[in-house]
Amino acid sequence: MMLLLALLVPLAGAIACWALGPWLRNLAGWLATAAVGISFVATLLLWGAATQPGGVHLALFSWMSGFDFGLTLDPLSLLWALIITGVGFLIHLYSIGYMHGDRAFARFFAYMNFFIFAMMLLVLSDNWVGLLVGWGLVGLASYFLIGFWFERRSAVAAARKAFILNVIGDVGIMFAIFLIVANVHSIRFADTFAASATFGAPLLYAICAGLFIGAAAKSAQVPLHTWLPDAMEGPTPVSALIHAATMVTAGVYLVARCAPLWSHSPRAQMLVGTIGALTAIVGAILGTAQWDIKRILAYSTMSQIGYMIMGVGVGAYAGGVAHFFTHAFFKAQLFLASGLIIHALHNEQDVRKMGGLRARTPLAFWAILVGVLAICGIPGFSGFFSKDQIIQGVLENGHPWMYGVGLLTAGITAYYMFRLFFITFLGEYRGNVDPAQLGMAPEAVGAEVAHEPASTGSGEAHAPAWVMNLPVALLIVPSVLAGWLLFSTDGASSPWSRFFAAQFPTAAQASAAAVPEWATALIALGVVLAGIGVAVARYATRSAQANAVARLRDESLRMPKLLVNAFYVDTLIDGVFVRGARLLGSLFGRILDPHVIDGAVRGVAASAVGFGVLVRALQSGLVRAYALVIVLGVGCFLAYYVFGIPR
Amino acid sequence: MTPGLLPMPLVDYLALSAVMFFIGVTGVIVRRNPLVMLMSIELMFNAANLLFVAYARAWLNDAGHIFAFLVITVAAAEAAIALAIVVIAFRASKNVDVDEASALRG
Amino acid sequence: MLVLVLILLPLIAGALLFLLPRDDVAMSKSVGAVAAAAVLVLAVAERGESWAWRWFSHPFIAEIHFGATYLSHWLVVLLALCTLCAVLASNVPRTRNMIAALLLLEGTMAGLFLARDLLVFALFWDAMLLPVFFVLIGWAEHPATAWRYFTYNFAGGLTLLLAVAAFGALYGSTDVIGNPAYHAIASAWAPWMLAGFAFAFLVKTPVWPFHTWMPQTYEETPAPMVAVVSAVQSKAGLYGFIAIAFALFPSYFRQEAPILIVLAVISMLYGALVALVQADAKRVVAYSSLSHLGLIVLAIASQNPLALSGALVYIVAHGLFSAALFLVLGYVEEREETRSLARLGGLGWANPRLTGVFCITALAALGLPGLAGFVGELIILIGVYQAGLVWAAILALVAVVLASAYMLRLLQGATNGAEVPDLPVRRDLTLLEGLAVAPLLAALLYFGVYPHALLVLMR
Amino acid sequence: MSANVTNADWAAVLSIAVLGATGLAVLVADLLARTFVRRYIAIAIAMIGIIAAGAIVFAQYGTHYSAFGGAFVVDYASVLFQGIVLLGALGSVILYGAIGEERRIAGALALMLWSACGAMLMSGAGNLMTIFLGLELLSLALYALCGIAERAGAHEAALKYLILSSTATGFLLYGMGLLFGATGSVALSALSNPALATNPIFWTGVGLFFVGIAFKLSLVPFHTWAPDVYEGAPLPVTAFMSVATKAGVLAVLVRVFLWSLPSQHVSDMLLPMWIVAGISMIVGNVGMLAQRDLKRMLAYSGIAQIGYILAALAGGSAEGFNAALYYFAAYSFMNLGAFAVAAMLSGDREEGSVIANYSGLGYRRPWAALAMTVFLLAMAGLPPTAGFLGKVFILRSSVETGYVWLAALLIVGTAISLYAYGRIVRAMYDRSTHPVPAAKPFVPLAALSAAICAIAVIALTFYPFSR
Amino acid sequence: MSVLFWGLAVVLVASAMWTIMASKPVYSVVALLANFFALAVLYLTLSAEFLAMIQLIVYSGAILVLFLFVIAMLSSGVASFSVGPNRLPRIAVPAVLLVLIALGLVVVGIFMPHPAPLPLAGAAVNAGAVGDANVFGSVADFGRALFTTYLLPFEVTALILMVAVIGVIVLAGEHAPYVGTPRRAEEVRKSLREAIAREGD
Repeated sequence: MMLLLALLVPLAGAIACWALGPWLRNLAGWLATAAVGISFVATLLLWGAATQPGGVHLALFSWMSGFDFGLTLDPLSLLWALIITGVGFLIHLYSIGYMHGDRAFARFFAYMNFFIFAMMLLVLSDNWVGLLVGWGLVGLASYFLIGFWFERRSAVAAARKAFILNVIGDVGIMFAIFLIVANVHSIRFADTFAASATFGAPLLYAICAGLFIGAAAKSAQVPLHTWLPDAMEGPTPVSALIHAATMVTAGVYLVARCAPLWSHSPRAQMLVGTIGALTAIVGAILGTAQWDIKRILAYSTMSQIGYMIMGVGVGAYAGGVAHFFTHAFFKAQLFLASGLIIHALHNEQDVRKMGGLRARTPLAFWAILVGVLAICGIPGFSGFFSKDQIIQGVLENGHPWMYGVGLLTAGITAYYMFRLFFITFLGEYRGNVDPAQLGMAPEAVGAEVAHEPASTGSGEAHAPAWVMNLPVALLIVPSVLAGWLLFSTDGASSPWSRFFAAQFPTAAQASAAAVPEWATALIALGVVLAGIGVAVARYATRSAQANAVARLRDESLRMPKLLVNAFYVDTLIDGVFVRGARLLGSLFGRILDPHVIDGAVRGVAASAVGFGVLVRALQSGLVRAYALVIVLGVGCFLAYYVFGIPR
Repeated sequence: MTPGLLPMPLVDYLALSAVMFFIGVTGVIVRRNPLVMLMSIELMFNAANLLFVAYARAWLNDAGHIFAFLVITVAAAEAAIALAIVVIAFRASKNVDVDEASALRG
Repeated sequence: MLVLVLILLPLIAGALLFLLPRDDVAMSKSVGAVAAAAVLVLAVAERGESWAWRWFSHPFIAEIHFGATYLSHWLVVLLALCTLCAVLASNVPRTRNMIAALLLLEGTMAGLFLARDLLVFALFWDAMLLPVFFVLIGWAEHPATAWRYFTYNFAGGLTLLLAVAAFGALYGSTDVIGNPAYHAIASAWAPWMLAGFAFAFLVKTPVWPFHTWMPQTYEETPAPMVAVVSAVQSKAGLYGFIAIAFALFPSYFRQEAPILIVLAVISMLYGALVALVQADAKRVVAYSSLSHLGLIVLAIASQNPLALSGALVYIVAHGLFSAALFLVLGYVEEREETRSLARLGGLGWANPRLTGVFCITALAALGLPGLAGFVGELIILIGVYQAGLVWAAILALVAVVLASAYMLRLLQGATNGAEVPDLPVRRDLTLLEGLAVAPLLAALLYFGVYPHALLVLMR
Repeated sequence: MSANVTNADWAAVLSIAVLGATGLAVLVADLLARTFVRRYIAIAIAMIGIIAAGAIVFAQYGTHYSAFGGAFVVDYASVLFQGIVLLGALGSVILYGAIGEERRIAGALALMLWSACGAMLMSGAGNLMTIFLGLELLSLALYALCGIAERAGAHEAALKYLILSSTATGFLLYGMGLLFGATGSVALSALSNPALATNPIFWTGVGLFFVGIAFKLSLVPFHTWAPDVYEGAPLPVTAFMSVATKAGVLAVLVRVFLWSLPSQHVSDMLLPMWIVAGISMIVGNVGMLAQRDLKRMLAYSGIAQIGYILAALAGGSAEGFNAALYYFAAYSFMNLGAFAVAAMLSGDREEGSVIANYSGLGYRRPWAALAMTVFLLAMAGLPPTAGFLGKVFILRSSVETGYVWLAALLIVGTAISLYAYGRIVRAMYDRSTHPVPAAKPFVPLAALSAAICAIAVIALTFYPFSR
Repeated sequence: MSVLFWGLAVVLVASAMWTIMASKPVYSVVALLANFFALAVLYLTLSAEFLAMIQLIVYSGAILVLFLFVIAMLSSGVASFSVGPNRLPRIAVPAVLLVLIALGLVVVGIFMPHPAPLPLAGAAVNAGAVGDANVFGSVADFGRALFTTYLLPFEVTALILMVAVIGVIVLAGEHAPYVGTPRRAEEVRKSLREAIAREGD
């Protein structure tokens, strides 16, 4: 029951906010926050039961035989549920302040709560269909939230893109479900995993591939990642909630959840690991070329998720999941802190127009610093433990090139995160500098003007500052400390691995590591420091700070086109698929349908009418002509009757 | 003449009647004067009558005679009505020509 | 007797409606709503009784025989629900006539679904064209639309008639729907009869390339009528495939199924692609129907029990969401006085309730998990896959993706974007209008979560 | 040869005698009647006579005998065809009473009744003479009736009908002569002699006979007279022609061609008939598409519908005969009904026959429009009308006897016809048309007749003959 | 005998041709008269004496007189009728061709071998002296058959003749002042008075 409560309270909150929005006014925010809080508490209360073998299971209903629905809470879903509701709670709280005065305040919280519900459904379901429902609803919620400011064309387009790419993911999962149900005749995870050993390798690979299309779309893996940067069109708390803490990690959840399948299919593992690695490095590279603070964070998210996917893909489940755990905190914190900045600068998102903000937003300064340290994997901060665990796990599972990619990515990450940090907080405030001097494209300036129509112009009193500051401050704690859960002296009996002891299949090659763990940590640290060094050299030296405007202008103008256009993936997808579909549609709808198919139909009708005109013309009104026709008929008949006699 | 036997071969009568009949048909088609058309129709009827009479003789069955008699009677009645129609149809018209009567068409 | 009442009640009510004062909208609406509600109650309460009356026994036996099977029961419930909603939502010039036409349509279609005799089926098949025809005459922008709808469908009805007559000639009785004694008929004529039936069903459904009557019809029929037509009348063809073509000629059906499968897949993709570029909101939905119905035809053609179960779910789901979509588009058109996607926009601020309803409906149409359309799609595709048609299932998935593209284009085009400032006051959804759509949405949600009732069947 | 004439012989033709006498009575009563009640007396007497004749006819139902030495036959077919003839006569008499010219009412009614006598005679004709006389009685009266209105069109119609029909009668007569020659008898029963199958005279006779029959049924290519005559003739006469003539001729066709010809070659002999039936379906329906005159359109419609009926007869099965009879009865009702509605709308210039005058009728005269809709839909074969069921029966019989190509042509023709019938329906419910000046005041008899026909057209669907 | 037959045949065909080709209708009537006379003679050779008489009396005496009467009424005696434009100009050639084809077909049918007619078995007739009873084709024989075996057709001819009479009256009677209703009678009287008044002026 508690489980159901945890699931449904956010839904109830969503419905209440949506239906009663006009009457609730500002109360809606508190109501929604409370709902998520209740959900969090309920989940927390189930901790004990969930960590028992088998976890908590609740059977709900059945569509028909084989289609049994239920909820389950085991360590994996418990972890996700806690993050979703816990981080979600903080973000809700933050939103009360951030969204204050928006025209659709209540609607925003309805969407947020709905998102929490969908995410909970996703992680709590004990079956494929339930997962898929949650999966789809999460996509829907993200669509709503990204397109929250729907009068803006770009937001609408971003929302649509996110939704459609997510549907591609849904479809991949659906494909996997056909394969599973057709072979297992049950939609439950447990039945599937129990039967997975009997699957042939091609089938298993197909299932995994289908599932991974879903995971890739949701977790913004190459080449289905293009929605994620665009998704920053949504309000900042949305970015924090969806694109940092929860939604994008659903792919990680899925792969981790399906560990029994993957572990039987090395080919699938290879696929996932490769894509994950590719995403990690692509995201990182693209992160170096962004100017929008939220887009930098978005690419960093993409890159980090690539890590996780790579980890869980190749079998380093604990590491991947651990990185999800730590990433949730520091990335949420980074986003929320950047939201503070954006809020303070009245919706300015371009880092080139920031600078010297330490004094203006001290909390943001500290929060972002901690977040950057954590994401870079500075020892002691949470990211250090989890990232190293992935890199080490990849190697242990026998993929040295991924190991290399992981390390390289760590270095690039350190570079662009510190770049962000330095440009934002060091030097002079550049808010009053002419955008052209900063190398900003004129159309981009125009677009920014229409940004975030929200909080201005509201006559009501401001919400208390603490609702925004408190979550940021609170998140600093786990950002720093969460990693320690993973730490253990003997390398195997950390609280973390005890927690997941029963969850994941043990990797067969776990012991065959060529490089010891401490060595990995050191190498990684070296790479990270190198990255930081480059960033310092470019942005943090005294001379760099002095010539900031010129430097930024140069950098903006010299940015390689390849990076500005994000490797042309978007262009390619747009050109091939979107335009292709439109072209086909136009061809069918404007030419084939009205002219060929319908033309044939109309041709038949027209020929009947033409025949009618002919009949009319033959009916000349002249008796002699009629008589002639009759004689003609007589001739025909006689010809038949005279010569038709049987002989 | 023995019973059942004709003065001439049967086919001669038939051929004669066929020729008469089709002369009548031709008249109906090629003439434009309604009266001549009606006369042509009378020719057709008479050709048929010849057929009946010849066959009646051949079969020694007086049904053919009766039939011919009926045809003559009917022809008389038909002529009466036909001529009345011709009169009313062409009384107002300047020309006595069936081609004039072609208002109904299409 | 109850089944007879189900048919006669709306017919009589529809006819009587013409006796009411022409301009008293409230009165005709309430009378119509009461009648439609009564039919709905009866349809739900109906428990498979049958009623038969010997029509004639020469030259073959025909019975005026009505009775519900599992499938037809649901179709009639769907019909009754959609009609009730359409009656409530009617807000067109000459409302009385429209409501009367709706009730007449309900009666004829109930007759079609409940018919247990092929000849009665054929009778109602043609009869159900008439109310729509008259509505098109009275309300459509171009009279040619009425023609095209009527002639095209009637041509299908004629081949159906020929097939029925052939059936009567060969088997001596047409009282065969749902009669197991007549299943699995084999004869040299069977393929031809099947072709006759199939042509009618393909046109009615419609399936590519027999669909060209549909977009225009849907575009020009007023919202309440087109809601019922697209929701239920299009199901007549599917019902026919299941209850007649498949049941009576299973072996020939199996033989010819590949053709049907190919046409269904083409319909799915073709409809989706064309929907992507339509400029008229109703045409988008029309082509989306082509796509969705193609999926059901695929399910039927695959002859997999699971796919057939899914087909029923999807039949109901499609009925619900297409009815709701057309009603909502009717509301939109009434407010904006246009259906052009180029001119629509910004409803979201002025009409939040309308937008919400529109949104749910469009989401149901694109197969959002949690709503009934998704259940149908999923189960159908599992079944299709089980039947071995992997390629068809994959292409269907492509259509699913395209569905989200064109549905979002429609939804966002109408509701999102900047508010249009210079328009007169646009009132939001009224209570009655909301009530008219609410049952459809509620049912979509219910069956999306718990479609058990629709799935227990079809063994 | 010297057969005695008995009472039974007279009883067989009693109905015809009654009808003939009624015609005389109408004339006499007209002479005696006070001027202003002429119309009512004439109609009343005619209707009473027709109903009496009908009663006598149906009293014969179930009996089967031949009278006058085989010249006249009473059986199932004769009774039903005579019934339809009387129905047509009744409907037309009513229409003439409603809109006909007052000064000619007695003459016209008498001619109509006698014409019906001819058709009834044909219905039961047992030998060639009776057929010929019946046909001539029917035709002569019709020639006069066509020209009875004081319009140039009527005169032209009468002239055309006269010339063409007489020509066709010439062919028929010549064919009869050859048949007489081949068999040596005028009795239809003599035609079934199997030895005749190889006689070229016989075949030629059959061919020419068929020309005459096809002309009267207005089958393509012998149909050319029908549209012109239907358009020109007065409306009630057209109604009568479309039903009664066809009934008589169909009876002959059934009796001669289907029941009397040598059975082993009957399908060879009748093939041309089915071919022209098929062509008629198409040409008739196509011809309707561009018409502006209702009567003319119904002429083409009649051409097509006779094609349907022949499709039922093709193959000569008993079921096919029943189907044809059913469809023909339905056709009679819907045709008479359509003419009745047209009469309701007609004033002095037969406005009801101009299709343009139907636009907006659904709003001006809703009931008339409703009835017209029923008739038109019935002609198109839409449910719930007898036209629908009739087509089912026809299709069934064609399929059963193997004439599927006829069934297919029927389907094609019906699809085409829908367009033509629907055009009028659409016009009636189209509100964007100009108002038409009101026609003559309501004519109760015509309206009653239309209502009865409409009910019959629907009731026949649910109570076909063979329950 | 054959000389008579062939002579008659020549007359028949020639007069028939003349009938349809004569430029003036009166000539057609005369030609037709010749045709009927020849036919009557041919009937006599076929022992149809009563019919021969009827042919002369009814056809020549009644029908052709009727034709002459109408010709006189519609034209001024022997002048050719005025005609309008020929709207179907070159019909003659195809028409004659068609007719010839049809004729040829019938002739082919006639000349095909077929069983010769036989006297009916038990036919109580003998073809002997002309004019006696019980002789085939005699008036008495004919009359008996007409009033017994063929009574019904005979009765029907009565009806047909009545139709002809009434039909002609109805058709032709339209210009007679017909007093239908009292009001109509008043109108007629009024118009007559006016006509008389005009005459008087």
